Amino acid sequence: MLSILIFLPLAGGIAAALWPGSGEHGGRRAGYVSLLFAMTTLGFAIGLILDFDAGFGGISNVTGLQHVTDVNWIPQLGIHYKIGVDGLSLFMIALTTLLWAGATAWSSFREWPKARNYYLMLALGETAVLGAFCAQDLALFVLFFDLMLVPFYFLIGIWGGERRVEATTKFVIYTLVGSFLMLAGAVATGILSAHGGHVSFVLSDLRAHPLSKGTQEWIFLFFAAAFLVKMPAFPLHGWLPDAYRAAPTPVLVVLSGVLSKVGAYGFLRIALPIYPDAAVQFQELLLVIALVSILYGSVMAFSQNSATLVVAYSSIAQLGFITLGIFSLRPEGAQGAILQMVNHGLVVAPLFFIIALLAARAGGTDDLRRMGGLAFRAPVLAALFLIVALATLAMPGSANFAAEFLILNGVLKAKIVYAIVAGAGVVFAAVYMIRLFQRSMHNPLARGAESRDMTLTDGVVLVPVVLVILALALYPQFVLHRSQNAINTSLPREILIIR
Amino acid sequence: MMDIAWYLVLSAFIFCIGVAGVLTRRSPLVILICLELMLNAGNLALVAFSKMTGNGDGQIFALIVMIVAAAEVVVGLGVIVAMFRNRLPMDVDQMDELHG
Amino acid sequence: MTATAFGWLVLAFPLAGSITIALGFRQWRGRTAGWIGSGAIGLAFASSIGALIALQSRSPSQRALTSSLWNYIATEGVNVKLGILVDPLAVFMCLVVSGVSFLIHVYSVAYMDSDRGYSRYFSYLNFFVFSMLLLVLAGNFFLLIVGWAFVGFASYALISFWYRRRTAVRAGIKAFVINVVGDVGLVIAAILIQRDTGALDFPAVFARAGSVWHHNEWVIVAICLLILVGAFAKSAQIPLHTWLPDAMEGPTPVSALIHAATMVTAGVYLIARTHPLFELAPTAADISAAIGALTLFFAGTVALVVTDLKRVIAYSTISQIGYMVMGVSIAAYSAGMFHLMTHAFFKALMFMAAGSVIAAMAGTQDMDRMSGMRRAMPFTSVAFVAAALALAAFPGTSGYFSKDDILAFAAERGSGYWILYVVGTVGALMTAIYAFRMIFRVFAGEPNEEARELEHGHLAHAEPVNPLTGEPEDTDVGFPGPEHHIAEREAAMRAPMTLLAVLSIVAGVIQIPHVTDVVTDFLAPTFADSRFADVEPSVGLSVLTLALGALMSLSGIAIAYLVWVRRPGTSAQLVARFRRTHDFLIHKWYFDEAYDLLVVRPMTRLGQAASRTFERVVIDGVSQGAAMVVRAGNSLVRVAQSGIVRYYALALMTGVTALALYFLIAAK
Amino acid sequence: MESVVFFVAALLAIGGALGVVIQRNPFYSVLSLVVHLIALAVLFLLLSAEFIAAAQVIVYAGAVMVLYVFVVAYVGGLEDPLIEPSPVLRVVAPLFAVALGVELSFAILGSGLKGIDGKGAHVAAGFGSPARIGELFLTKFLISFEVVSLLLLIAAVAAVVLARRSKSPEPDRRLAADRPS
Amino acid sequence: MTAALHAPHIDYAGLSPLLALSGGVCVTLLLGLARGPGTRMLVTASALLTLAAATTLAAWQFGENKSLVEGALRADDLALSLDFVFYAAAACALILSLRDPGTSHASLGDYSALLLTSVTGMTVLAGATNLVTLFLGIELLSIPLYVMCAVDLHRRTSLESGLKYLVIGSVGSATLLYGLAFIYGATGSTDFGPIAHAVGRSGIAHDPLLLTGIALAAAGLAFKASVAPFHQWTPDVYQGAPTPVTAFMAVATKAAAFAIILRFFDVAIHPAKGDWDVALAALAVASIAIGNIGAIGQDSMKRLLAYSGVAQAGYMLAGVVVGTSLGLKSVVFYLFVYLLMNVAAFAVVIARERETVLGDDIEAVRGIGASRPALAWPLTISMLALAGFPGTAGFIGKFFLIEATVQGDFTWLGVVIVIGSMLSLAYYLRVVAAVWMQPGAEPVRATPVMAGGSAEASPTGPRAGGVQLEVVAIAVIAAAAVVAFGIIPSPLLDVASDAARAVFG
Repeated sequence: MLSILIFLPLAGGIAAALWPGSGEHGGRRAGYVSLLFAMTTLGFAIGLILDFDAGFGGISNVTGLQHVTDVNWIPQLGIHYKIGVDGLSLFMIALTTLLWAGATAWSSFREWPKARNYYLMLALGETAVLGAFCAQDLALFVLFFDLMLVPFYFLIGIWGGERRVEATTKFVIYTLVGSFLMLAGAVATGILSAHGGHVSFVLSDLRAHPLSKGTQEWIFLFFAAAFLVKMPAFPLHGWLPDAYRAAPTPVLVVLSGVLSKVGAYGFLRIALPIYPDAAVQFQELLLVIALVSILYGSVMAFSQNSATLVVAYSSIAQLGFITLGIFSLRPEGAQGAILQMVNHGLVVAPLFFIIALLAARAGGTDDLRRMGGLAFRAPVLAALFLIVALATLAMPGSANFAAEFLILNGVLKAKIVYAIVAGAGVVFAAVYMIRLFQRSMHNPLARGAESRDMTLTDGVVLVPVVLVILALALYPQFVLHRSQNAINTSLPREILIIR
Repeated sequence: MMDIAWYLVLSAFIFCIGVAGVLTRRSPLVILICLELMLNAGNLALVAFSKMTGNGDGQIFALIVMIVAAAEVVVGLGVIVAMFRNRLPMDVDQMDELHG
Repeated sequence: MTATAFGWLVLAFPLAGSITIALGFRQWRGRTAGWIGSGAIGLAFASSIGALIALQSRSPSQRALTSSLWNYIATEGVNVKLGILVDPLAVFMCLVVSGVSFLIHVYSVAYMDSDRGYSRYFSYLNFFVFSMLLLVLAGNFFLLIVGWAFVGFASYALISFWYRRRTAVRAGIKAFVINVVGDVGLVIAAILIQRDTGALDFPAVFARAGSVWHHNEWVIVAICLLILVGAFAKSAQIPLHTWLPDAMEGPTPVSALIHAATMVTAGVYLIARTHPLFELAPTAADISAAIGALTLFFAGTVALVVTDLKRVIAYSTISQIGYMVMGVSIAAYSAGMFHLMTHAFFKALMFMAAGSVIAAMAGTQDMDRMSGMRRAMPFTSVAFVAAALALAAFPGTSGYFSKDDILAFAAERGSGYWILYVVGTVGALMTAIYAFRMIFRVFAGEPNEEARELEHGHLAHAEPVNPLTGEPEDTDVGFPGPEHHIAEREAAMRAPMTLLAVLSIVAGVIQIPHVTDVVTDFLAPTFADSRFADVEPSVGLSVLTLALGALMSLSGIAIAYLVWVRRPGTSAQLVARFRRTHDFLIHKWYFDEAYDLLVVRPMTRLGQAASRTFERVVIDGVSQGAAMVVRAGNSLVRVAQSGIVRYYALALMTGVTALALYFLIAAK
Repeated sequence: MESVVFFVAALLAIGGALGVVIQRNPFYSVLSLVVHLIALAVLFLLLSAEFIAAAQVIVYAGAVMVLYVFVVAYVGGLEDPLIEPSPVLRVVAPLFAVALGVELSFAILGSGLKGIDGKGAHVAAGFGSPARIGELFLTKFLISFEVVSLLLLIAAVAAVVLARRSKSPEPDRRLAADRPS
Repeated sequence: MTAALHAPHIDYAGLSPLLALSGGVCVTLLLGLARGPGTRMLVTASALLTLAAATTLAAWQFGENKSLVEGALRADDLALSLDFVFYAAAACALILSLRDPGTSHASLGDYSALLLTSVTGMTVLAGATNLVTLFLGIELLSIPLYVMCAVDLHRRTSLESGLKYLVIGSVGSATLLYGLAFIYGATGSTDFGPIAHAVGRSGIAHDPLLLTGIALAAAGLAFKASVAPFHQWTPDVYQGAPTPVTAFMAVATKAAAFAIILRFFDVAIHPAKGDWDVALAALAVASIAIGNIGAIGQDSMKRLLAYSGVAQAGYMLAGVVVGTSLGLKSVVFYLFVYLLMNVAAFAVVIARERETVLGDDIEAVRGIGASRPALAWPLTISMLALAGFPGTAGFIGKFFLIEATVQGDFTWLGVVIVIGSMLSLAYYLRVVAAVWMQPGAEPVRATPVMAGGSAEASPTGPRAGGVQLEVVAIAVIAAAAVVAFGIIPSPLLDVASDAARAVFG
């Protein structure tokens, strides 16, 4: 059942790669094929949500793991192919499928060189991400987590912009440094928690046999490194500017919309439940990192001239908030973090699409100094941009605000100082987002820029996402209600007690 | 009758002389000979040990080593001849096209 | 229908209007959009009245009703419902807001005609009204914050409505950011409240407040101060006032509605709404009162020297809000709210009139270029005078009663509050002066050429230029279009102005101390729990205050007359005399400069430093450093790989020797 | 008496070895190797390994040496200067040799094994006799024996491959003679 | 004197693979003498048949763990499972050299015979449970290799590599021999069983004589596995030798070396583990560091693969260090994977050697992603697998090794492996980037090209211009296997476990 969801995109990618038809014609057809599959996957995910059982009022004590598949995959290594969905993964999956559908659609409306490989890689990426979100076995998670890099390495490296090879290499090496450390940590976890007995990497088993505090600490640090690089968080974001500038728009969308969440997800799914003592031990450290990420990201964001980089750094700040929420080590905080993960994915995707459109209107550059006054003949585009921008800066009334409200709530109850400082982050967000909007949409019309509204195909990609944003703004409880139970597993009793 | 140790120390010396030879000489021929020295040192040690422990394995071993040495010599000389035919310098230090 | 049902309707109509106008922006021809917008607000006003009636039909103790749609956020420790609270205070605000808004909508229908952004304008305007009503009807802090931020956004959108004006854009960003600062303060306050009381709904919070916090304990003081941050940001009180004067970049009706009548008074409403908390934290209340007083004085002084017509009015607004803040902070709630209402009337009227004048001047706002419009625009001048009288608290006008009501209460509280009384009175004098300074400079004296043209029936239509920078406007996004509209020629403008003029003059009668305390009585249920519920200025005190107020107002007008009509040039002499003071005032006490120096520059510097230096050196440095180390090792390995076989043998032997050595040591 | 023989043989062996290393002319190196081998043969005899001694003389001094001489003659005795061009090796190489020697001697003398300081086990007559050797070869070391033959075979092939295109196939025939049947 | 010679019991079944091979050697040799058009095919066929036979026999013997001929050899699952690796590698090498200009100097018969002999040596080595057999095995596998490296007689680099391999190799085996002598002396036996028993007696375990012997022997064996600091011959020889030979060496020799290393350390002197594990760990760290650092920025693919081989040897050595059943398992498994990964890579290198004039330079694979997907994918997969990306068998292999180190209380070594993998990205990804992300060098039709990357052209030897199906096929199959076993590793893991059970019971 879930396996279908995971591997459907890959099947689509292969189908697209092998689809008959030659030249650009074949490329286009490949695009439509994989789009079809992406849509089907999205439908699947929606079905998953509808059929998800949130437990009674979301307060029931079941861990809420559903649609479990458990195959003893590599018995010699104690690796199970165990996948399942709970409130935490549910919306990550939804987000992934939605954004990937969007990205695929966006791509299929345009021409790509070597289109077949392109769609194959795109699809492989989706499969890997979905796998990581569904995995209930540590080794399996690590496997998918690293597998993600392969397609993105190619996607950026082959179809990217200027200095793409350096960028993608930097990206992969940065990320793999983390991932390999995580690999070591994961193996160690499996072996040591077995205490000489039968080795198993299944998360529930690992949760059942916690490690000694000392061991937890170094392993936790390895995992934290991996996740923080992935997000990325200050000071491990070195790969971000280059990769973001080089990546083609659809890739960029999923890269920052989804991949960055895998890190945060990892904290909730792996780090906190399996290394609770360490999590408590390093709470302060992580909070500081999160805080610095917020401030640093914001400051960078409002001093950039490249629209892409503004959003890039803004997402450092946003993920800082998410980390903050997670390491408040309180239910509200964690819930806020989950909601914010969804929200950020939802807003950052249209942002990048819109920036691409703006660049097309400003003569192919995303330099804010070359933009301006684009709103006039593009009222629809402007309106969508405005909505997204406001959501991004967590305008009260948006789901993002609901999330930040919860996060601050958690942090304030845990460590009041951090909440106060984080407040400054909110203000910064307002500054750089409004700056972004005005520099591009307002002011006198820039030379060489021409103002025209977006096309229907762009609308097909953008409008649904924006509608989802609005819907969540009206009813964020939709997410919170279902993710309620997941928190019980993400924040094990140890943590809550120690706190 | 001497102590076994004497033989062993002697063999050790020969071994080291062989090593020194390999390191200091540049003619592939001489290097081959020095290799012979090292192998012979091994043989001496083997025979000495087989005397010491009183089982014949050592001697067999030594015998086999001799033949192996012979085979190595054959190949080695073959390579040297080939080098000579291709008018390559008879100096290992000048065979350094492959490096880095 | 119940009051809450009406409440929801009050919210529904403007929102519906806004969306309709927005979605159909291509369809609406001519003034359709304007009429749709006005209609929506009219319905909202009607519903407010409905709510009022429904509420009054209940016994006073039963006049606080809540109703909620669905759970917005419900998780461990947090529970937010999408709920409203309908009580006298809320209804009072609804009436004022929707009423004034309605009139201004009607005014705009004509005034904004021929503006290229016509539909956008009304969509924004309706959205603003919706947000404002949401703010006042919100049943819990969360929703309050939502409305709070929405009005902030609406004001931002309307300030930079002519978005190709650089000045407008800059003003917009300023307003938005300062408002967000306020929001954050409010948010943190809300979270603190939620942490301690475990609730966000007003009734629950106020019910538990007394038991949770000790009197004046630091937490509650902190909470109140944070709330004040929000209130001051909205209501343009020191030190967060700098955005309001710039906000005059927006179309004049917007200044009338948002930046005079309604939004900026939200802070006052907020303090009134959360009065139970402030009464627990007198320190915070006193601070707020003091700041209010300071602000009213500061703004008054500045208004005396500024020459931009709209900015003068803007500063007068700041100053008047100073009065209200002072009022509600010293627990003169009904007085504060009353002044809020009257101020809404006369200040809206004043802006409308000013708008008409500016239209006649083809967009010019500089008073130095105006004079003698009296004959050219009789209606406008009458309206303006009416507004000015009310503002100057001319005896009998609405402003007269409302302002003095506050001062009297201050006096009644006695002790330190006398200071406030004094400041207030001085402020009253200044108010009168600058109010009539405007009248005399604009309408009195020799008609300027626009005026003369107008007398011959020609409305000036200059090539539009930005009044601040003088750069030509690009009109295709709709800077007040090619032609302008003045009250004299537009019934749609005259009607609301007339109504407001009447109100400004006579509205005072509903709240004559000890005679008709309508407002007080109406609001009484809301403030019943106040410790000062029964504090009321004694008759003598009221009379004294009224007398003093009348004196101040009259002398103020007299001074203005003296300076600007009787002996023209006096002002010049004064300026020359007190050069320093004048500079200080003309620079608005150097607030903007200070911010630029202390906040804006450092931030941008920091940002540049971060991106130029830190990012390059540290972040990239790390990876490059690692790469360098590896490369060094690489060249080392390659050197060792000399290609000379004997060196390899040497290496091999080294290894052997080392191994053997290790084992020998291990052996021992 | 025996010890006298030992010392003489030992000195000769070392001398020969040194000779191999320090002679500039490969031809002399070969000759001193012969000396060395003979000396070793003597030592083998002392260690009651008659067959080994014999094989040593026949195989080495007989076959292999001849091979060397041929090649030396064929390639021409080119002398390499004893003045080591790379100072590193000139200094380091002997150093390592000595160091290794010291280590090995330590190992030998430091060993607590009984018998190492003894005259060795008392071995039955015919300990190293051809018969005994042969027996071992056909029983315990049968595999080795067979493998060795394969080794020699392939050595021959190797020689053929390497000495291709040659009208003078001495090395090959010589090897063919060595192949045991 | 006629001593009653009771002939030893000889288990021909157990010996059968060995017999098949040696028989094959002779047959091939004779067939090689035949003249005529079909000779090449005939010879290759017989050689391949030999290997096939050996494989089948080994498969037949698999599972019966027994000693042969008085404990000189052991035909147990460890030996047999690794035999498969040798045979597979040899078969690939044969097919790859079928039309190789470099190896065509030797008559194919001789060449195949040499190859088969080397394989025989490996088989012996893998089964050796006796110092003498050990030594013989090593020599039997090396001596033919010396020749095969030098076989491209007209190319200086080929001869050079042959000479270097010979010299260093002989030094190595002399050292090994001396070490074995000491061990024999200290334990008084050449059989592993008695040796282990003797070492077990506490008296000897710390005896300098024994330990020095172990040190020397370790050095000799490490040399064969090209473990740093005994690795320096590797890059030069790999680069100089004809590429098919390199491929064979890279895979088979390393496998054989590890076969004996496993048996020697985990059986013969396992009781002395406390003495040698740290030393081996140090060697492992050294190779991981040197190999990975050295490979960075190499332009010759063969050199690059050589250094990567050094690094990989380090990884596997880590599996030996722990001296546990799990460790052995992981090493055996990794050897299987290693075979596949390298064969794929080398096949691609060979193909490009013959298609372009660029030899084995990385330039030769630039941009083949667009022009030659059938080669680009295998190369990419093999590189990613070597780097340890998931979805490939390489990932499972690393996972397994790390698991072994952690379980053997050498967690820090596991971390070192991980760090090494990080370094390795720098050069593996460089290749991938060249393949996919750079414009292709305009396809050069194969003008006469020398193998081994040197541009000296030789008139002789058949040239197959353009696509050579057998090469591509090997590349594709190997790559496919890498992916397949990355997803379903269990079969290989089972074999590995059997091997471990054969040693540790």
